[in-house]
Parts: sequence; structure tokens; C-alpha cells
Amino acid sequence: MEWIADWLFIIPLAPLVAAAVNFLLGRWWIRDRAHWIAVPAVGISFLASIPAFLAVARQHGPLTQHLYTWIPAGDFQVPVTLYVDQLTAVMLLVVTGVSFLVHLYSVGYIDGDSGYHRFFAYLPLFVFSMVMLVLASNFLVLFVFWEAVGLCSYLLIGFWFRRRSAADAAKKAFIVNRIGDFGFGIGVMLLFVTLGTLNYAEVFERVETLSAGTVTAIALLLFTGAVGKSAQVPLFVWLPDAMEGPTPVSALIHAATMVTAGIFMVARTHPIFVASPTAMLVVAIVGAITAFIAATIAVTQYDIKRVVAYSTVSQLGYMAIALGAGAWIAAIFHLFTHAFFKALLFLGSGSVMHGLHDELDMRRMGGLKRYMPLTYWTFLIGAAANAGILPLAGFWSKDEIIVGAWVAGYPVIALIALAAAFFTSLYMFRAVFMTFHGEERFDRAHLHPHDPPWTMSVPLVVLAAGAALAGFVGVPPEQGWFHHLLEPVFEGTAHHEVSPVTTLAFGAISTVIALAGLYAAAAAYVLGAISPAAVAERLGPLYRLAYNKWYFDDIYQRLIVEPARGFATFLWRQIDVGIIDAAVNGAASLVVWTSQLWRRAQTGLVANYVLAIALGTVIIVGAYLVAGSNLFR
Amino acid sequence: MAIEVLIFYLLAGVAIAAAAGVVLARNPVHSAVSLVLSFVNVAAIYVMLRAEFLAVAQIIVYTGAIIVLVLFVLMLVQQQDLPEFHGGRPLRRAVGFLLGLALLAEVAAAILTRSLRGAPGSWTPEAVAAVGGNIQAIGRELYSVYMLPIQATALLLLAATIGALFLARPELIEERLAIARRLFTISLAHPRGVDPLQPVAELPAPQDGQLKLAGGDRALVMARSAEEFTEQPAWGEIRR
Amino acid sequence: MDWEALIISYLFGFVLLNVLLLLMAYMTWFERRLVAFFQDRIGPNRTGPFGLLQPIADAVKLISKEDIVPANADRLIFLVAPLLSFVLAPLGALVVPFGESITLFGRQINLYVIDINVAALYFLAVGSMGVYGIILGGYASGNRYSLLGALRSTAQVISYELVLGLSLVGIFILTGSLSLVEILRAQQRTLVLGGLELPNWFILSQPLAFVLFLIAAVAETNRAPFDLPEAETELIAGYFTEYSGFRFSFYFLAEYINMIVVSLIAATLFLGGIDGPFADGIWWLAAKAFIFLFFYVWLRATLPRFRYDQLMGLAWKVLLPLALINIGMTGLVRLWGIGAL
Amino acid sequence: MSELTTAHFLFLSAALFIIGMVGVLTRRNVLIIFMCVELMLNAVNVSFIGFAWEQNALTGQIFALFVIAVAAAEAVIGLGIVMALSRRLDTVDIDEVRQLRE
Repeated sequence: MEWIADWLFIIPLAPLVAAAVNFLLGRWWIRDRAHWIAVPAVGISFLASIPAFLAVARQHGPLTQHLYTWIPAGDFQVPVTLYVDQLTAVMLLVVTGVSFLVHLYSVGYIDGDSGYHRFFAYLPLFVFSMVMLVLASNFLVLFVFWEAVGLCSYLLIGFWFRRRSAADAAKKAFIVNRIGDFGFGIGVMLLFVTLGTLNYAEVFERVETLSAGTVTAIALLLFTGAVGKSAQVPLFVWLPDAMEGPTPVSALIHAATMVTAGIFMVARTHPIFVASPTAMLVVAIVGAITAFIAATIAVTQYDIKRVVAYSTVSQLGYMAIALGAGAWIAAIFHLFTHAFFKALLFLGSGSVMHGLHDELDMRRMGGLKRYMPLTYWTFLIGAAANAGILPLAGFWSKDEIIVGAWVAGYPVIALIALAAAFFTSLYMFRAVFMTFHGEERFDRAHLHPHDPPWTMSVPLVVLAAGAALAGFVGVPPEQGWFHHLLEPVFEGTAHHEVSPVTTLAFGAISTVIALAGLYAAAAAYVLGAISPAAVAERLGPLYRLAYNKWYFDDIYQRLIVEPARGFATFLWRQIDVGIIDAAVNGAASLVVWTSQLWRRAQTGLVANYVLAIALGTVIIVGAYLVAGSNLFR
Repeated sequence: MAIEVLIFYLLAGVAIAAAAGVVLARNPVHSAVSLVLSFVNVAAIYVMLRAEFLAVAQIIVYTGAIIVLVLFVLMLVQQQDLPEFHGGRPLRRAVGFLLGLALLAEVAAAILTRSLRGAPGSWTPEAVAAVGGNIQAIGRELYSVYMLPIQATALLLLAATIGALFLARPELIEERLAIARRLFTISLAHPRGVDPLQPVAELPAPQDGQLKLAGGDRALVMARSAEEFTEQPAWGEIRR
Repeated sequence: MDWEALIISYLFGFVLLNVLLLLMAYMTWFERRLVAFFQDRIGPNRTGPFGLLQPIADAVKLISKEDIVPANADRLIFLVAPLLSFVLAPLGALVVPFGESITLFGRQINLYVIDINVAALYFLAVGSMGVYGIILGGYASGNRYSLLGALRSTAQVISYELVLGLSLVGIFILTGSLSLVEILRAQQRTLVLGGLELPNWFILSQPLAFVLFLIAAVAETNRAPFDLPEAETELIAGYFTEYSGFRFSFYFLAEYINMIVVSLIAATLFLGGIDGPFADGIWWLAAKAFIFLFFYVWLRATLPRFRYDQLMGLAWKVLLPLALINIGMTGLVRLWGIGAL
Repeated sequence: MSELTTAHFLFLSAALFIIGMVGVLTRRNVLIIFMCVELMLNAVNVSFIGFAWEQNALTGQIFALFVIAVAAAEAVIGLGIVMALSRRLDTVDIDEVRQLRE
């Protein structure tokens, strides 16, 4: 398998070529055949990732391939080198695998859209960017593709750009991400200023030489980037709006590419975070708040995709908790399992939408179990996995995170995470029950729900299998195959011993909590024992708080957007029009005025111009002769 | 006096006389014929200067193509409209001749006092003969040292061809340009759509259940196709 | 340059000119007879045996006719234009080699007037000058039909000039020289095709160029089926409508001399010129040129005239691309031959 | 001057150039002005080739070759403009074309 070290470039190249071909030729030649290129290309990428993974797993050492030197500026060398260690290998499998399934799904989903070729140009470009982000061996390359991922998400969220809401959502995603990226960029610059290098290996080697304050600053700035990309509080607002993009894009963003980038980045740069306990604590706290807030919001939403979206935010919060608690492997493990069930949930809701002609509101669904059995069962598996029901994938990884937080000495955070787990289970099963159980609340006269075509159902089945089984690579907890695989990467970080008793205890607790959530959902939406409306009434302000997403958007609107707009208006009215334009216009008027004097010389007669030229020639030649220039002697 | 000098004076005299004829002839066709005569004599002088290839190029390009084209245009343009030479502008004529005389005096002085000479080149007559003649020598020089300029010249001629076509048939070129623009532009997202802040009633009428309320009671317009909201195709868009 | 060689060259040129004139005269007879046979007629057969004295009778008749100058003609140009045509026509023959050299009166005499290293281009240059006789004649007549004929001719000759020149580039690439003597020498080698040993005539290695040259040459000499400038049925004889007497005969002469010169050049460039067994080279050259002349007459007797747009379309859309393809292919083969590919 | 020197060719060049210049200055017909410009270009070529002959260098000849190529391009565009001019304004008199003033 070692031969793959020379062929690593295939992994990013295949999607790039697909993107380029569809981009350049798509409009007038490829059109509806765009998937003929894109799907196999991402497939190739996935197939090439497998030997890379096997090689890394077998030899326990990283693979590198130097492609070229991007910036050779004296001492400052930025090589583009592909770097695959265990962490990257896992990410590669997740990214390319999920992306491939999403591509396959998209063939059926986007079929017939006038932007078909455009979609299949952006999608591989997204995969390329993410793969390069994962493969980077250097902060600058990482940053470039960090931005490229942002750009692709902008393009894809705004794919239906004729819809104002989609265009706005795309802009929102881009701008919110830019805020995080700004911090990230400063962090990278700070690294370069203090250490003089941007290569991972050298940075991690020298990070100990820095003062505690500097490391904390760098770590927090880097984490700002992760907050933006991975949708943590307070920058998570873009992710639910990103639902405006086509559903496969949501699946891609939520499961494989975009949002995992932040988690991956923190894990990748863990030596920096390990050097700063303060930063670790901040990460854990932000994660806990995110997990809880997002879970509560998800409970109150009616838009099926938004429920799943807030669920993503919440799960990303869990990953951040793990990162902050130093349970690195648990974070990656959750990322890995989450990719399966989150992609599954999105594709599942996509096929619900497909069956119901783009219906999104769960209040107008119900009883779909009978019409779309395949979608139902796969969605159920995904939901159960997300809710952490034993023995599905989510249970193992989430449980490990909570245990990790507990043993790392963050009991409060562990408790918050447990509370969030209850809400997770509640909103997940709420979604299942509202959508698939109960009476049919959709317009049965016009809508005939049905399971989707094979290109869409195959990914569902594959992902459902993954969601059910992926957890077992990490069994038994803390000692699983997955942990042994990733251990070399996180060698040398403090490792808290976990006693089997703790593990078992927390396993039992979270199972109970998950089942409690399941029961609550069933009671409210299937058995009818509880009236959701009455509960909402009782909770009053708390319910409204959650329903309005904790007023984050409104606060931003009031505190940032409106003052910024006001300031911009001031600049426009006063500075731009009053001073700059006035100066420019004044200069122009001056020119006009002086030109009025000179225009008399313009007779419009070519003959006169020619005469002037000839006169000039005679004078210049004469001047040369008289001045005794050496032109002629 | 050597025979070469005699031949030179003969050729140069005819060339100059013919050139004067270009300026003096009333009829532009006579001017053109004079110009041909002048060019042919200059070409003969090129032969004397060991530039056989240029002599032939001069005849083929200048007399064989350019002046023929001038004649062509002369005949297409209405003959009656050709302005007379002595168009009642004696001042301009006088100034022109004066300037010409002044320049001639200056250049003559420059030629006669000239002393600056560059280093002699390596293409002696023997060296030229060694590679097979003038044309081979020029070929070697042209396609090694002057590779880039000759490519640029090719480009210039192409541009001139297109320019001439544009001057002659603007509508033809514009049609092609429009097609090319449509086919080869790559457009990124170009937001054009429906404002969600508008009241629902003012939105386009729902077509086939396409308009609906999404979660959060927000008006969501599902516009999968361009036709729904835009009368005009987006810039560069091809409708299916 | 020594005086002796110069005088010999002049003498040879003089002889050549006279031979050309004689040949031209009998070319008219030959054409009339042949076309008559093609059309199942007899043709001129009264003047002398087989009508052989007919050209002389024609010449006498033309010279003794009245020389008419139209009232609104541009007189000077009207008088000069046919002379121009007539003078330029035989100039091309000066570079045709009629053999290597012979010894006459104890003196080495080259059987060509001049051997310049731009001979082929010189032939093209003289050809491009020939158009002036037509365009000036058409213009000077002060007659719309003549002007139209002249304009047509201009466009046609410029277009086909290009094809004519480009069709020869393949030969230049293969010989590495523009001198007709060099080209002739290159054809005296043998071309081995498989087991077959053939003379290295360029008709074999440049068949496409040969066809292009042939077509372009016919157009260049304004002969049927490309004789649009003088189309009797549309332009009442085009640019020489107003000409009469011996001025008319100059145009007439020029056309036939052009044919002969082009045939000689074609025979030299593509058919190995003087190359051939048993007999002196000059007879071979004559025989080969005769083939072309026969071909000319045959074409005239057989093909109808092109429409004008077809004519221009053929030159720019068919022949020119083919010529470029031929150049590209020849270049590639040549590079492959010297091992650069 | 019993032998040919560069001065001969330079004088020829100067004479042709100045004749061309005078033509440009005095004539009104666009086409004749055009021909005079060609004459000036050709005069410059004579200088180039004369210098090349004097210095045993090919640079002058090659420069002249480029001048011929550029002259061809100029002829194509120039004549195209003349055609457009006569079609639009129905004149080729340079004194009647005064759009440059606007």
C-alpha cells in the first residue's frame, strides 16, 4: 500500500478536474451530463483514500508528498505538501465517502434544474477544498483552503440565487464565517510573527518556547476561526439559514465538509491548545453552551431541516466539549459517527421533501411511515443514532465525550451535556413522530408521497448501515480499535484514566436520559398524553426564548447590523457624497473649465494636426543638430 | 564612375521622380501608378543592397497587394467626389513645401556630418553565401533571434484582418461576438429574485404549489427554474 | 559581373523571348483546332496546310486595324496598360532553367537566363504585377463593364496569388531553397517508395500542392473556368471591351504567354523539368509543358464558368485551408525526416 | 563620388521621405495621403537596408521586413476606414471630415 504515497495527489486532483471541466464546459456542452464527470471523480477520490488510510493504519506513520513550492520568498518557504497521518486519513475517508454518497444522491435530487452543471461544478470544488484543507501540512495552505471552503459554501447555499432568501443566507454564511476567519487569520499571522514558520511540524516543536499569554492568544484566535466554521455560539447563526441551499448541500456542509473543518483544525493544532489550559477551558465552555442552546432551539422548530440543522450545531458543541476536555480522540470519534447519521438525516429529510414537493413544515406532514417505508426506517436509525440510543453510533461517541468532560474535571459541563442529551433525544424523536407517525396532515388530494429513486435511496441505505454500525470501531470505550489507530497522533497529551465503573455508570445514565427523551416525545406526539401547546403555554417566556433562537439574530440585527448600516449611511451621505465626490467633481469641473480655453486649438482638421507634427519634427531635428547632440556624429 | 553608381542614379532618379508624381498628379489613379513605379525602382535598389528577399517582398506586398487594394478602393469610391489637388489652399501648400525644404536641409546636414557608426555585424557577404544566400540568412536570423517579434507580427496581422472585417461588416462580427460571449462566459451567482419582506399577496401567484410558508412562517418561494421570476434571461444564461 | 556573361544572358533572353512569341502564335492555332475537335468542328484549315498560316494572317489583320481610344478614356493609362501586361508576361520565363549548360563556340553557356536565390518568389512577384495591366486597362476605358471586369480580376488574382504562393511552400521546405535550379536538381534524385524507385518529382511527394498549383495557375491566368474578368456573356469581354487592333492583341498575347510560362514553371516545379531519359532535357521540358497546355485547352472546352461567389469561396474556404494543411504536413514530415521529432 | 556609399542611399531615403511628407501636408484626398504615408514608410526602409548593407548586419533588413508587415496591416485597416468613411460621409476629402473636433 505504500505506493499510494506517490499518488496522494489523485485525491484532491480528481474533484478539481471535475469541477474545472464542469465549470468551463458545463454551460454549453455538458449540461445534463455533469454528473458523469463529478460522481466518478469523487468516487476515485474516495477509492484513493482507502489505500492511503490502510497504509497509514499499517505503518503507524504519516505519508507525505511534496507537490511544489508555492511561495519561495527567501527564508519564507511555503511548500504545498500533502500530509496524511491517522487523523487526516480518517478525515479523508469521512469527507470523500460522505461526499460521494451526497453526489450520488444529488443526481436524483437536482435532476431537471437549470443549474445542473453549475451544481456539479461547485460540489466537487467543495470536496477539493475540504480535502486540501485536511491534507495541508502548513498553516497558510490550511488558511487558503479554509477560505475556499467558505467560498464554496457561499456558492452552494446561494445556489438558487434567484431566491432572495437563498442569496441572503449565502451572504450571511459568508460574512459570519469571515468574522471567524478574521480571527483565524490573525492567529496564523501571530504564529508566524512569533515563531517565524508556518509548517505544522516546526510550529508544534517550538510552541513550548512561547509565553503562556501568547499561546493562549494564538489558541483563542485559532478557535475563533473554528467558532465561525463549526458554528459555535455566538457565530452559529449562519448554519440554520444555510438550509436555503439544496438539501444535498446541507448534508455535505453538516456532515462531511464545512463544519467539521473547525473541529479538525483544533484537533490538528492540539499541541497549541494543550499548551494553554485557559484556551482549553474556553473551548469546553463554548462547546457546552452551544450544545445546550442549540438543543433547546431544535425542540421548538417546525421546519424539519432546521431541526436537523440545530441538531448539528448541538452535536458540534459536543465535539467542542471533547476538544476542550482534552478528549481528542472522542471528538474525532464523534465527528466520524456524526458524519454518518447527520448525512443520513439530511438526505432523509431531503427525500421527505422530495416526496412532498418541497414541503418543509412538519406540521403539514405526518403518517408518512406508510408511504415511504425506506425513508422512515433509515431516518429512524439516524435519529436514534443522533439521540444516543444504545447501541447505535451516536451512543458510543457521545457517551465518551461526557465521560471525557467528567474525568477532565469539568463536572458542570458534563452535566450540561447530559441535559442537552435529553433535549437531543426529545427533538430527534419529535421530528420522527411528527413526520412519520400520526395522522396525515398534508394535502392528500394532490400529494402522493413515495420513496425516492435508487440514486437517492442507495446513499440512504449505506449511510443507515454506517449510522448503525460505525460506533463499533470505538468499542470498548477508550480501548477500541479507533482509539488505538489515532493514539500516535495525540501522543504526549495528558490522558485521563477512566475507570470501567465510570464508563458503565455514564453509559447507563445517558441511556436512561435518551429513553426519557424518547418517552417524552412519544407522549407528546404519539400517545397524546401531553399537549405540546400546553407545555409551551406553561413555559411561556422560556419557550419563546427557544422558539426565537434565543434572540441571537435579533441581537445581532440590533447591535451590529443596524449600527453598521447607520455608519455606512453616514459615510455615504456625508463623507462620500459630501467630500470625496465633491473633490472629484471639482477636479473635473476645473478640467472642463481649462479645456474650454484650449478647445480653440482643436480645429478638427487632420491637415492641421499633421502640420503640427511635421513642424515638431523639423524643430526637434534642428534642435539636435544645433545642440550638437551625439545622435548624428 | 563605376557602373553601379550609374545604375543607382538611374534607379534613384526614377524613384524620386515617380514619388514626386504621386504628390503632383491630379488623378489619384495616376498617383497610384507613379507609386508603383517608385516602389519597383526602390526594389531594384534593394537588390543592389544585397537584399533580394526584401526586394521581392516589396514587390509582392507593396505593389502586388497594397497598391492594388488602393486602386480597388479608388474605383469603389465615387470618382466625382475626389477633391482636386489645387483646392484653393495656397497657404497650406506653401507651408508644406517650406517645411519639406527645411527638413531636407536638416537631414542633409545630418547625413553629411554623420560620423557615428556601430560595430559591424557578422553577416558579411561571404557569411551570407555560406548559409545559402540572403533568404536563408534572413530565415535563420528571423526564426531564432526574432522569434517573438515575428509571432507578434502574426498576431498583428490577424488583428488587422478582424478589424477590417469589422469595418466592412460590423453586424456580422457583433453577431459572432454575442454568441461567443454567451457561450464562453462563466457567471457566478447573480442574485435576482423575490424579496421575502414583500407581503405574500404580492408574490407571484403560486404555480403548482410552488409558493408556500416555510418554518417560522416565512414566505418561501421555491424557484427552481429561471422562468418563474425573471422575464429576461440572466446575463449569459441559456434557456433550455 | 563580367560583360561577357551579361551579354550572353541578354542574348539568351532575346532568343527566349522570340521563341515564346512564336510558340504563343501557334498556341492560338493549337487551341482553336483542338477546341474545334472537342466540339466536333474542323477549325481553321484554309490558310496554309492545316491552317498553319492562320496565326500570321491574324497578326497582320490585328496590326492593320484602327487603334481606337474612347472619348472619356484616361488616355495615357489606356495606351500604356496593354503594354504593361505584354511586357510583364514573359518575364517569368527568365528564371526557368532549360538545362544545365552547354558548350557553344568553345564557351560555357548556362541554359537559363538568371539563377537568383529567390527565383520562385520572383515568378510570383512578376505574376502579381501582371494584374496592373488588367486593372488599369479596365479603369482607363471609362466603361462600367470594363471597370467591373477589372475589379473582379483584382480580387480574383489577389486571392489566387495567395494560394499559388502557399502551394509552393511545401516544395521550398523539401528543397531548402527558392532557386528553380536548386529545385530542379533536387528532383533529379530518386525517391524510394517501398520497393519502388521513382524519380523524386514533386508531383509524387507534393500531390496536393500540385493540384492546388494547377487550379490557382488557371485562375491566375484568367482562363476558363475562371475567366470571369473577361466573361463575354456578362461583361461583354470585361476589361478589354474598348480595346481594338494591336492593343487588343497585346492582351491576347499576354494571356497566351502567361499560359506558356506557367506551364513551363509547373513542369519545372512538379514534373522534374528537363529530367528524362533518351532525349535532351529541353525536349522533355517542352513535352511536359505541352501536357499542361493541352490541359488548359481541355478545361476550356469542357467546363462551364464559375459563379463569382463560388470563385472567391473556392479560393478562401477550400484551397487556402488545404494549402495550409499541406504546409503543416510537409513541415512535420520534414522535421520527422531530419530526426527532430 | 565614384563609389556607392551609404550617403547615397540616405539621400534617396530622405528625398522620398520628404516628398511623402509634403504630400501628406498638402493633399486633401485621403487615398493620396495614404499613399504618401506608404511612401514615407518605404523611404525609411531604404535607410534601414542601407545601414544593413553598410554594417554587414541583417538587423536592418529584418526591421524593414517588419515595417512591410506593419504597413500591410495598416493598409488593411486604413482602407477599411476609407471605405467606411466614404460610405457614411460620402466623401474622401480630409478637410470635410471634422468629427475629431467633437
